[in-house]
Amino acid sequence: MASRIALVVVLLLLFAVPALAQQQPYLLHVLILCCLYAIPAVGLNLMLGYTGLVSLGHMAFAGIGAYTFAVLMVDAKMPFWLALVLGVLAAGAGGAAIGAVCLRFRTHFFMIVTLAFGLMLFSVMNNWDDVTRGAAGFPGIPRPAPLGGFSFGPLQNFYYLALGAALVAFAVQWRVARSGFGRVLMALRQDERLARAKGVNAMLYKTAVFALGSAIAGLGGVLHVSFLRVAAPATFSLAESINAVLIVIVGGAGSLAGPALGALVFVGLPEYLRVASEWRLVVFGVLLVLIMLFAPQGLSGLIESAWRRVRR
Amino acid sequence: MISIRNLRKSYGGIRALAGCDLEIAQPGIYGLIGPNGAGKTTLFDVMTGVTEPDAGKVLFDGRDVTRWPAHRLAAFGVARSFQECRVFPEFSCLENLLFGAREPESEALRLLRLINLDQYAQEPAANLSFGQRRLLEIVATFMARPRVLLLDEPAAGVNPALLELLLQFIRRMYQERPLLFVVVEHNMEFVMALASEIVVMHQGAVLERGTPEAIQASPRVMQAYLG
Amino acid sequence: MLSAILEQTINGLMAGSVYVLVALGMVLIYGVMHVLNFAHGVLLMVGAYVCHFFFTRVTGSYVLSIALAIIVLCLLGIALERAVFRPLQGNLRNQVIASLGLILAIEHLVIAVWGPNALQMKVPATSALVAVGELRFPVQHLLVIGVTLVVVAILFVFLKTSKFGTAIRATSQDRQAAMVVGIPVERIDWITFGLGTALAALGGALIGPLFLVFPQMGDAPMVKGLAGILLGGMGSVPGAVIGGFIIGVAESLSTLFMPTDYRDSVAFAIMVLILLVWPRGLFGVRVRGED
Amino acid sequence: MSRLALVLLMMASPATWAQEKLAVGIITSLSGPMAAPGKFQMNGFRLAEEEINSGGGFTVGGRKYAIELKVYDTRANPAEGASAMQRLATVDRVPVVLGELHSGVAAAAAPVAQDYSIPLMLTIPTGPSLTEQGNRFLFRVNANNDQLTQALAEFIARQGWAPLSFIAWNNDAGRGGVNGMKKLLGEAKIGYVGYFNVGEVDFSSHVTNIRSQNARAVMLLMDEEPGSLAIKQIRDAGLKTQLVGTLAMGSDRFLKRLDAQRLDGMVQYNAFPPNANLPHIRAFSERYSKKYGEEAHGFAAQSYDGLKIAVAALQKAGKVDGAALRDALAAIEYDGVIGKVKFDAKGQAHPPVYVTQWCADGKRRILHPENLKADCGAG
Repeated sequence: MASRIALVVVLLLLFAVPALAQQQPYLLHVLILCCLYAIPAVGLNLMLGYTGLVSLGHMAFAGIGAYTFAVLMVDAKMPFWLALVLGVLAAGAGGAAIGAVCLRFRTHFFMIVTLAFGLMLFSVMNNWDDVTRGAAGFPGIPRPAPLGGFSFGPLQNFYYLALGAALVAFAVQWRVARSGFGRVLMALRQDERLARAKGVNAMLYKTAVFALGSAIAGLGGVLHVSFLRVAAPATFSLAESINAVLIVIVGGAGSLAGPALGALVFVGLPEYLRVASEWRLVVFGVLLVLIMLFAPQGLSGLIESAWRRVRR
Repeated sequence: MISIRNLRKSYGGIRALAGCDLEIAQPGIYGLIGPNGAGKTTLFDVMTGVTEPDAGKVLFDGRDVTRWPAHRLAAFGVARSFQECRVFPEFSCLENLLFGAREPESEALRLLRLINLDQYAQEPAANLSFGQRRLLEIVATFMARPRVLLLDEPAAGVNPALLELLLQFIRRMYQERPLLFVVVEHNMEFVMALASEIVVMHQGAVLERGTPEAIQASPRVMQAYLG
Repeated sequence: MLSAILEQTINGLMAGSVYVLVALGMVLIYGVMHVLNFAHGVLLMVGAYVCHFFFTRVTGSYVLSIALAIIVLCLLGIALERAVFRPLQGNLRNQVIASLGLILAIEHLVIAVWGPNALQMKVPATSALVAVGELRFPVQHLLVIGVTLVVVAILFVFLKTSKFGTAIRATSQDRQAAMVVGIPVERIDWITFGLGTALAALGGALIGPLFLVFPQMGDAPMVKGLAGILLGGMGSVPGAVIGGFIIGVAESLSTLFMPTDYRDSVAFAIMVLILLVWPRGLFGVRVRGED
Repeated sequence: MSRLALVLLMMASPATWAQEKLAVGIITSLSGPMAAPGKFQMNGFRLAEEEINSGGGFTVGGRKYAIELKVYDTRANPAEGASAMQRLATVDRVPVVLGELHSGVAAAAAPVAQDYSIPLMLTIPTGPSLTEQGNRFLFRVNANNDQLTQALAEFIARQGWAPLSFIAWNNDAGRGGVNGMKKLLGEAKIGYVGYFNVGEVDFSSHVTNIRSQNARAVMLLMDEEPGSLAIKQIRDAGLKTQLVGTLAMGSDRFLKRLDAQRLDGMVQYNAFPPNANLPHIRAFSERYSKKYGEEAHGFAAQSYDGLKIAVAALQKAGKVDGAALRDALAAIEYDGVIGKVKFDAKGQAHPPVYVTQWCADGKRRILHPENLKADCGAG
């Protein structure tokens, strides 16, 4: 019951932010970035946290969505919302196709093959000049068209779009986690051979979650480039894919709030701290190792155990 | 119900199955015994779609299921337990039973009471002792209402008290719903007490077949074991 | 065209040698501890920096600097094994993610300490040119290939004959069986880790003078080394050597007939295709029932 | 420390008393692969800042100001570029932002600059598309890829060096340069194109292909560190092909990395020949080497001019306001260290682009522009 109240309070707070932070647009900007980094993290959490699939090329699929969206919007002059849906579907399709290949491998092999596909997709984004405008980035991507008088240009309004999309992603995650589909995913993570012996078509379920995770990443990618108004390969590089893993793990893999906590810590903190950047990443690296050693359940695990200790 | 025709399977130089043939017509509890390396577990794995044979056929109720993957066989009504006792550690005992089950929750609770694990219904399976986990695994196989149930060394690592409980449970389940049991086992006392018919395997093929009493008296079986 | 193919092959062997040194270290550690250390590339980079430090600040002799770098990296490897990889034994996912954390920490620690700019390592002895037919190569070029082949040979003899070598092979075949037979498995772990990191240090020290010493130098060799390991068959030491060389040569030859901006994709495409067709790789033996 | 004492202390120190501090935004790359060029950029900004402040600051609308640089590291990541720009606009409230290295990050910072009507003055990114987005608040001091390659392409065409092959960074600078030359010289004249990732330094396979396609000349689109290695590997492999370099390869520091006979005859475009006997260049080079103990670099000169132009425009605008500054910048004509700077309608300046050539004795001669033609020792 307590967690339900906490959820409602957090939601109210999030919706009230634009009003509270009238003269603080930078806070809105940071929160928007947190949402935009949390969305792909939700997709990865479904794969890594619930199903145990450690993909090291996750942001490359966000890139498929982002660049499909950019080409449809700028070159094909398609309306924003249609291009967004097609971008997300493209990312999902890419996830299904490439996922089906990667999922023929297990444990170590799987990780390395996802890393390889991530790098291959990056070089396509970086080199295919006439479509993706290559390394200099794909400029001129517009913000969403006004929806019944509600324009998404100003920061507060884009914040609601980003927050709404993040809530959609978390709702999908919540729905999957509680559904039979989610239960099968968790079974696959615990003991794939036993799950198969109990009638689970492992390949089908894992491809489905790979596609779903990539589609959600695509949603994050589309809004990311729409917010920045430019699509650049650097946003979908191997380093960003490793960041996504870091966000999921620090937040708490396999927990509903994990991606949100991870994104807040990983994106929000440095924006505000602005500490010298080499040391920031040294700290994050060491933090990751310590979490693996002492708190594999990440922040949400720590909070849960602390909460249990308080209640008892 | 089951017919195995001329199954062959080898790992590198080792011929695990060398032309194994077996016909089982109607439900019953069959014990599958034989010295180590006789090919028992390999036969098991082939019958449950875990490994593919090099040659030969497996038929269930006349249908050729040789190349079927494990999940398709499970859907077809073939359930199994594992030699190394596999349960979902993070799921509670109840959740373990309900996973992929064709029986309602009430049946799950009834079965838990039968093996007096009902007070652990909400407890994650990881917290149980090895013997209790073994019982939980076997009980879970019944939840899928299988037509064929293959038990891979169910007695291994289970203390005598729980063993007796396991024996009673399997007999009771067989009375409630006669299905085809195949039990691979080294614990002679357990399998002889449980099985109505014994199949002896040796060097990848079926050596002898008969009632427990006949098998215990057969010189060929003695010779195969003592070498 | 023929001389171009020959020259590209030699280039490929040189690049492949670095991949082999990285791959050898990783496959040994993987075999014994079933740990895939993604931070191995970063250790190669640290090896190059340590060698550069000794060469420019302490001793002028390149060979002594290499030896010192190997010793320092050996100790670092053992420390990492005890502090990070030992406690995470058996939990594959957490090991990999911990090694990703190590990459972040170590790479940016070097940037913070040594600065972001590339360092140069002028080793007069090996920058002389040697002619191979009408082609000309700096000595360092051939030194890298030569030293790698020698190291591979020594390693094979060590693994096949010496006491520790057989203990390492036994532990990688079956950890429990090795324990039962009285092999001090935990000691073998940190010896292997030390040996693996030493190989990475050697790789870094060899390519330092040929190119530049800079924070990101270890990233590409690590990924290509991985491709080599998989090509050769996960866990097979000879496989890693052959796989590493094949990836190096294939990459160089690919520049003859393919646009070079997709050069990296060649190594990965080969890896994925081979694995699809022959998942065990060239030498890998599928362990029965391996999940 | 009681409140009163603190205020007295503030009053006492003359520096703060005399001038108000004016914050100016700087975005650059202090870490990651582009950290080396980032360092030269910062050197240029710091030199300009020091000169302005030590000269007693500057007056805008009757009030005296000293410059304070607010520097943010964007790590070649577009999201960090937009965040830095957002913070500069709304937290630090700067009237102008300068810098950036990576075209992708500049493209992410530009729209935010327009949102808050704060001019963004680029001093290094060369992606031509940046100034094509109709963003009235975007200005670029340095020449873009097409301008840089224009003079050199004409020179190469006149020399008849074809096929021209390339070894180029696989990023915005490298690919932009290759595409620029292809547009100007035509596909037929282009030979082998060897791309490599920023950070890679093994050019052996490219050298082999250049030899086997017997290219007449090879153009190196990269910074001086990998550039020196590429030339070493080309000459070590016994390749006598004509070398064509880019921006940073016309400096003495570059000479120190190699030696004269390897560079002899190499031609390169150069936004800033540090030793040319033009008064404004020579003066800057001396001040730069006095402060940093090394030879001046084009990136530093462009950034130095950027900050100086921003201050001059502020003074002309008469008030510390983004929109007013934008109009002043659009109209300004400034004789900077890199030459005359006048922004066109799209905010792109047209600084002179020099073509210099290495002489056998380690000196350089200026081949282009015509009016500055000079023999060895002037480049």
